[in-house]
Amino acid sequence: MPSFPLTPDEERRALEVIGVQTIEDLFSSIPPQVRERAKMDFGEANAGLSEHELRRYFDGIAKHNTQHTSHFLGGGVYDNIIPAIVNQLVLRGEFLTCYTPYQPEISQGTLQAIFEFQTMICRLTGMEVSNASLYDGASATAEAVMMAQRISGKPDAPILMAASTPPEYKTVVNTFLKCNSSPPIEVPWNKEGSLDEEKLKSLIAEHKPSALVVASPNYFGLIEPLDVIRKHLPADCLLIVTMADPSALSLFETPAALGADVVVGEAHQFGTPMLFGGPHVGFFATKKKFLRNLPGRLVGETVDDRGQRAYALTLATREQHIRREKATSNICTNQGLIALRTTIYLSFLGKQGLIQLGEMNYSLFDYLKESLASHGIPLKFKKGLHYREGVFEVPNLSVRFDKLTANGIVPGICLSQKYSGSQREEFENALLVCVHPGHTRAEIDALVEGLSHG
Amino acid sequence: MPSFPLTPDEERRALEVIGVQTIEDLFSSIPPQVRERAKMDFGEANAGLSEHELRRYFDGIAKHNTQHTSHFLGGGVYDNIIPAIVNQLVLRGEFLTCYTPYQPEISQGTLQAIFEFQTMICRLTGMEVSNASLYDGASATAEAVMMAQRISGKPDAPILMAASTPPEYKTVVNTFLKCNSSPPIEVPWNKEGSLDEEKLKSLIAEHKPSALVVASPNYFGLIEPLDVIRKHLPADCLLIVTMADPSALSLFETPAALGADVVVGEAHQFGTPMLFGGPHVGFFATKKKFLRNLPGRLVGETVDDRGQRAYALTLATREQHIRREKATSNICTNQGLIALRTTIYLSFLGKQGLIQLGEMNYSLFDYLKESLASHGIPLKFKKGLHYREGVFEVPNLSVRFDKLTANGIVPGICLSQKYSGSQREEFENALLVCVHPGHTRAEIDALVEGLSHG
Amino acid sequence: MDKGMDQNKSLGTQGLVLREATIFERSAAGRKGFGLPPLDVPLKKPSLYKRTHAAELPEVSELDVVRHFTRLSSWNYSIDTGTFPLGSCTMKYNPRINEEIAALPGFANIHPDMPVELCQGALEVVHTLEGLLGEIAGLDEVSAQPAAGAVGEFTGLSLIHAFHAQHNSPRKYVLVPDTAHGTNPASCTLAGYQTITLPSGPKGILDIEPVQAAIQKYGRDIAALMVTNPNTLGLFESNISQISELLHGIGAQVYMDGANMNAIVGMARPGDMGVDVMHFNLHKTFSTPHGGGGPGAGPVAVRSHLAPFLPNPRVRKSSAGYSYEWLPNSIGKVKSGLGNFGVLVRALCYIRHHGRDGVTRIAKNSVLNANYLRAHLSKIFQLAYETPSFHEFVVSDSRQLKSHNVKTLQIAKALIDHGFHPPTIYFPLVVPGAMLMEPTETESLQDLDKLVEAFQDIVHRIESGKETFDNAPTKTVVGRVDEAAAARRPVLSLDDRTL
Amino acid sequence: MDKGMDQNKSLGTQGLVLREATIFERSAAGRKGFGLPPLDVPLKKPSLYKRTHAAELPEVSELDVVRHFTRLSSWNYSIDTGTFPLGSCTMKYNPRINEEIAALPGFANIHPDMPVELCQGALEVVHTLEGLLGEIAGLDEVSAQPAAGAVGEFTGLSLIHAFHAQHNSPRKYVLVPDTAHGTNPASCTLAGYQTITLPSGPKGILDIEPVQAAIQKYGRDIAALMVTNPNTLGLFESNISQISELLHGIGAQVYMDGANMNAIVGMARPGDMGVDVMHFNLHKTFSTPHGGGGPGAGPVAVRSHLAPFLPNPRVRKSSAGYSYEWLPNSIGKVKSGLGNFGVLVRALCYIRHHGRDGVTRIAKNSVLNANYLRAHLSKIFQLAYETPSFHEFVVSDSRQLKSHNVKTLQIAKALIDHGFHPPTIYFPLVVPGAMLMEPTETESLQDLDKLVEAFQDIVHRIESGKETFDNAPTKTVVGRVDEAAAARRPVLSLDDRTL
Ligand SMILES: Cc1ncc(COP(=O)(O)O)c(C=O)c1O
Ligand SMILES: Cc1ncc(COP(=O)(O)O)c(C=O)c1O
Repeated sequence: MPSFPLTPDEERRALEVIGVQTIEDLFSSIPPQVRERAKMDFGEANAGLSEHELRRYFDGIAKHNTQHTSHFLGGGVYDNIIPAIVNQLVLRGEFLTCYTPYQPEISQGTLQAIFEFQTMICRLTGMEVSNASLYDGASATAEAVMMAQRISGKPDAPILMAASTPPEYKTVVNTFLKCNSSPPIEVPWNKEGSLDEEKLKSLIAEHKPSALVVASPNYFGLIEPLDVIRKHLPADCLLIVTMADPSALSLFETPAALGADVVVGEAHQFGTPMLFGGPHVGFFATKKKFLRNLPGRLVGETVDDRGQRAYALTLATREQHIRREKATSNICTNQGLIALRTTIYLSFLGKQGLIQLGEMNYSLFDYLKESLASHGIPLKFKKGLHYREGVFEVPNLSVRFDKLTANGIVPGICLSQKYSGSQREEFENALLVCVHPGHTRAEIDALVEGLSHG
Repeated sequence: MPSFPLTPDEERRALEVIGVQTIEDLFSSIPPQVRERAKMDFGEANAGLSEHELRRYFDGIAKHNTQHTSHFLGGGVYDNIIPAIVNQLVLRGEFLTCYTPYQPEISQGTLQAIFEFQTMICRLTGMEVSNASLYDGASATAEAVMMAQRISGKPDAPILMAASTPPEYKTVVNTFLKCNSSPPIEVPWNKEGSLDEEKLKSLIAEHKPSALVVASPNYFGLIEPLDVIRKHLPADCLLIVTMADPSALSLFETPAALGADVVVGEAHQFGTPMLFGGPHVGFFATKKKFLRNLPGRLVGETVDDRGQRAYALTLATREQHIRREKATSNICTNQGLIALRTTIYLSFLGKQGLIQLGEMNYSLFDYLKESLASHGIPLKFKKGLHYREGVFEVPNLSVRFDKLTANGIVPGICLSQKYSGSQREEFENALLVCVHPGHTRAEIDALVEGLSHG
Repeated sequence: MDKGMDQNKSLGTQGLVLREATIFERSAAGRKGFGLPPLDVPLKKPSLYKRTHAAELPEVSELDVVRHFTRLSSWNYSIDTGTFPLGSCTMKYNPRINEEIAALPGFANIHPDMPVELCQGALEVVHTLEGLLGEIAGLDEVSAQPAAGAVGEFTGLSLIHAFHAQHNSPRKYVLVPDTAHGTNPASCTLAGYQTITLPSGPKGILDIEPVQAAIQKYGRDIAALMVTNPNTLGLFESNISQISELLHGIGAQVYMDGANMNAIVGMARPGDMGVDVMHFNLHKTFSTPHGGGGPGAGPVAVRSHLAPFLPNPRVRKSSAGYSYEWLPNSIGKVKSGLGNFGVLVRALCYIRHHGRDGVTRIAKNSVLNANYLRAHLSKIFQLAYETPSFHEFVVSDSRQLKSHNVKTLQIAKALIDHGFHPPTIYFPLVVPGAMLMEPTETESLQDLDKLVEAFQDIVHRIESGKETFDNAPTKTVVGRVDEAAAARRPVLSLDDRTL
Repeated sequence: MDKGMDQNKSLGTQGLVLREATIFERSAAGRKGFGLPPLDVPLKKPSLYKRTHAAELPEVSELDVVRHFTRLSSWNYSIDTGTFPLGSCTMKYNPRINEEIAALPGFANIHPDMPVELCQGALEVVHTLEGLLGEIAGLDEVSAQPAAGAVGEFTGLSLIHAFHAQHNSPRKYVLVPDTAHGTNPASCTLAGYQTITLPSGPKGILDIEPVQAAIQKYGRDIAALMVTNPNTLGLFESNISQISELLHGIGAQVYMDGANMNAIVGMARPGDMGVDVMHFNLHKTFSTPHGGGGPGAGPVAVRSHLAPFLPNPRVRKSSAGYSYEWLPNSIGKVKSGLGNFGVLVRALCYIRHHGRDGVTRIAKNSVLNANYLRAHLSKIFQLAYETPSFHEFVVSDSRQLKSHNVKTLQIAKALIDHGFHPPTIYFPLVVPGAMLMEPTETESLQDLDKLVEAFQDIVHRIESGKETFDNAPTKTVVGRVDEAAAARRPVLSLDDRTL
């Protein structure tokens, strides 16, 4: 058990100052029967552990997670190379152990970093304004949909959503909409894995949606023709682009330039490890005209009483602590430190580095794709424009998957596990394979070898 | 290759300001033949590596060092439990990347920490003054001997040194004395592994030494009877106690109380990993009357021009940058950050924690000793007062050693490797076994099991 | 030397601090930053939908980045810097061993789609933590998925929604005391409920009458009561058991906002008070760092009747190891993955560090510290309620306002110059000019005594008419920040300056 | 907004900083700190020589420790804080990847007495680094054992001593130029030699004549010449090859102090200039952090004739792996173990990071930056020597002293208020009122421009008669520290206050 600072002497002194006999006396307003029943049993965890024992215990557990030597998992969570400085700078107590910057005079470090984060997100996406972060890409997508509903003035307005959006994003959006409106209507993908434009047109005509959510790249690694899609949308229907992989913004045109109204997504790959799915960091960017509808926190530039540039949380009148049940969202704690990681990472990666990162992902996937093709394993959606990941039709998938995995190579995500019904059938032998910047040619070759036999 | 901040444009601008054409021009005072021959070949290291590649490369190397699961090595370097805060606080740039505190107004953090270090060393050893650190225990011992020579006024005065001092300490002292004086005269150990008092008496009579160096605990883990030894020494012969294991100060009387004039040693176990032998940290404590003869840096308390308490390097008139060839030593850079680790560790361990640490070491060794004895493996020096390590006579040592090692248990140090001549014969089957605070009873049992068979 | 910087003077002083513009202003065209490994396959570039203008990220060196963020950090106040009695936020020490453990490659580098047999360790963490939280809550099942307290609230309310839907009893209202945190009503809205605000009684806690009255009025349209306990005044809702019974009587559920569990962990279990569902704030009670606004984690604990609706997937343990179960009636997912896993690792580490008795000691010492502070501060400030308080308490500026027209804001800013973070101010809303103080159990009496002295000095200066602190703080790197200007003409990015 | 804290004002400003007494003054009797694991064997205590009074270490909590050292750190200036042109110290950026690598358990947790087959990785590090340093030196063998530059000097001189002894030619003197670092003569004394100081010539470098004269005078009593190159004025010793030949002619050795290798690494190799033995300062050229005064590492490189005397043991590589070799004629050991291994890991990481061309680029850019700074500063300060300089250069206060009686010390302290670390002052001794400036290659032109502006501002204020900076610095947490008082009545520990 870690020690508490109060010594027995100090405890006595404190009780004396307070004017009670024992610490228990301070808990007298708890009903006795509740007090009595508060007997916990932690089992083997009853005894507190010293740091040394904690290390032994957790080292033992963590070892179970490091049995693989390489992996090709993507689908919304992306392995990346994290510079040493990111890990070390965020350990600085002044960043790690401060609170949400409510007192700007002693929070300028956090505030300026968030302002920089907002600027970076705007520059990446091409949008005008960004918030200070959201929980993750999935919940950012849900918030975008709810913002569209607010803007439309119809809280239960129909929403269209590309079926090729990452499955988890869809589930999360559904959960958030469920209590107030009907779930989004899915727009299927076409034979080439992209949004089915014909279906889109008819669904628009039928439902008069207030927004369309499209993932680009979509779950199959395909860049969607956002400009074309935009043309199909009525003016009052918001185009929400969700980006589980914003590293695509290194090479591909910004959603803003192609007509998006809102760009949301997941930025963890910019400096934050996969961490079994979190904490990650959602981003949310849109047009300035929607400013007052934005969910989450915003940092604005201002001045201090000495005329110096300074930053502060702003437009709090949208937020729950002021607006309560009328707030634009219920968000309070979000992903401050992960947004900081993102800001440090993107600063260090820099303008050229981002492009290089994108080219690396693009080239590695190209090499993978060609190798697999030459081994008779084709892309499922051959015509599409892929970025760093794609769906492959692997004969005898489950056997080969298990064999590779047993050898420490995790070849990708079996899509049949992610879908149900007819989609599941479509994906029976489909494997979503993703490259990441740490990959070597040798690792890819080993994967190709393993996927093409057995 | 890491990038340098100067862009090609800036390079041009700089050259222009300087008024030369190329960077090469700036090197024109190097003789051409020297310039031309400066062709290096790093072999496979010619290409610079990115952080990712560095991690792969060094992870691969480091893995070769982690093939054992437990060890009982001591003999001057001690495994210990390092609190997480020690590792994290020393990464703070303000500590990690500052220089020796020559400018006190912007170095109060380092200065105050050293002042605290000095205070802790004084309180541990019972001495009056301590310096800011030396390289390690061995070189601190050499510095102590040289200080004794300075104080005696005879730079080549004879020095006695217990033969039971850690072998490396003896070699280092020899190397440092070699050029100016004859090497120390060894005082052998008696049948019980302690300093041979009779020999001591006769050597004193014969050589009129200016100092005696005794290790306590000595290399065999034995606490020496310093008070008795002191009585044998003439008043002008300094008693230098060297402590490769100052954790013994938790339980055992201070050398100061027993009559030591100088206490030096190695403090790495207080918060710094073994690191294959360094960087560690030497300490040096003595009486205030020897203040001006102290080697290394000193921090003193003073005031600033606003009357505030402040700290500064002091008595620099002893040091090489002022005194040059007449300096008390040539030391410049020493072990600042390791002294800081020591200060943080000892602060956190605290008064009670230090005692607990000592009791843990003492008790674990007692358990080990009893277990081995009951398995027919006796201590070599049975009557002595041991602290945490001791020499055991292990039948068939080399076979059992190899078998245990192959199973990942390193049972200790084979003393025959550390000595030559008759001493080597004395130690043919001798194993120096040491416990450390991370040890569990199960680990000790496994060792005992392994040492008593085969 | 008695006037030394380390002597009995105000803790806050001034020192050299460096200015630093935004990272973009350090940029130089063509400067390269982080080095990626070389590409060992042929370089390829897309030909369609190519980006026309590169994203204007900064072009800076590694040292630029390190200096920039090191300097920025020096402008922040944090727990590691000093005492941070920010009520409702449980700003306690965040043990560094947690950071070390969470960074283990076996935790950090695991993809959430890793096949189950290759992520048994990760599943063990989630399963073990959920079990321990259930034991602490006195409830049957726990989902660690919600990413923060607010998500926990939404999740819990969604469970209630699903439960009522299953019983074909759609309901409209959630009763929420007026002391509630802003997230509570906002979450109600998100979960499709209307908030009915219940006034707290003269003692600062919820009396039985307003609940009875609401039941009278809204009957079986009431889906739930949502109550923070101890509430945001730091007071234990002593009537909670009886109130729970009333609600259960009409088939309604009791939701407890457990953000203040630090006060009672191990001393009282929500499950023993009639609570059906609650959330924890791991970033408060279980000390995962706040990080300047997250990440956190807001696990929900439920009684078994709500368990079938918990977010998917559930982690189950059997003799064959850990596996996922997908509940057919689940509300779905409220976050990607299984939650903020890195935060969960830290919380588990913290709980295992403390053990059962240590966890209970948290409540004891946090309440002791808070009452010690209260005993001192109630001599100089107006205490909002005489009711015995737990881990935090509320005083107000009413005396200082009346006598010298000095407000809470001024007092808070003056405290900064003394070297302390201010308490939470103007919250809860039920107390005008509130200062909500939560010292937590990791402060020593010495540090609390210094805080008391600072407040005493401020009050003394106010009441002796010497100062009104309109310009405080003065020692900070920026002076009083013009928040109104920020809102009047919002500039939200560097490019927005000119928009 | 133009007067903003991030605008073109002085980099140095003031911000909130907290006071902090010594850690002992945070102590409370009975407070417990770090928790050790429980003892799972019977508790035993010694009965003889028992300590009578426990060592009075502080009794503090984890948060006490974290706050204490966090606050202390905020009073320091460091490379990570800002520009640090401290001549002779090569205060360049210390890459953080090195810290990560050195902390790998496979490096950190290895006992030096580990059997060779279980520490092959550690031996590989030492062997590989020694090989690369030999290539950089242009010399045959390297020992990484010396713990710092000064130990390297002593080691190198001991090798020379041993060499002459082997040749039955004991010698007495070492020639040392007057520009030498204080460690050089001190090391000579330690190695049993008397120092003969050679005057540097009008160009700041060693001319041939004084060497010839010394040879004339002391002949074969000269053991060696010890020269820093580039020397402490930042000037390359252009006559080094010829001078070496002269010394070799009388059987003497040439020792090069390589502390300034940052200027020439990859551009010129000591072995190609006639040097027989040299040391590196890894904590300078190879960027291992200075840590407020160490640890460092001072490997020595030698020509083959000195190799038989190198410190024991040597690490050898064969097809069977790495092993130790014990040289019969070794001077012995100069440090425990194989050296400051953790520093060696960092240096190897740094060299592998840079690769061959990157290493050369270090010299190029450090010399470029220094000359850029020189070009600007020689306009406002008196340049000590017009000779083309390398990675550092010397100016003096002579103009400001003459015109306004303002000294180097004042200028240095004024620079602190501007947010910079001062240059090395009053060194080398050959230049009265010297300011030795070494910007290093990791500073950007922007940062150097700001440094120039700061100096310009200071000089402008001096020369316009506005300020003399007798009270500078004023922005720091403590003002001008009374170093004389510290020396007059030394107080070296908390208990010493009352001694
Ligand atoms: C009482 C209370 N409830 C709920 C919350 C919301 O928690 P979170 O910030 O994790 O969303 C808070 C946090 O400030 C709180 O204090
Ligand atoms: C030129 C020169 N030589 C030698 C040294 C001594 O090196 P160290 O401090 O590592 O002992 C220094 C360090 O300041 C130096 O600058």
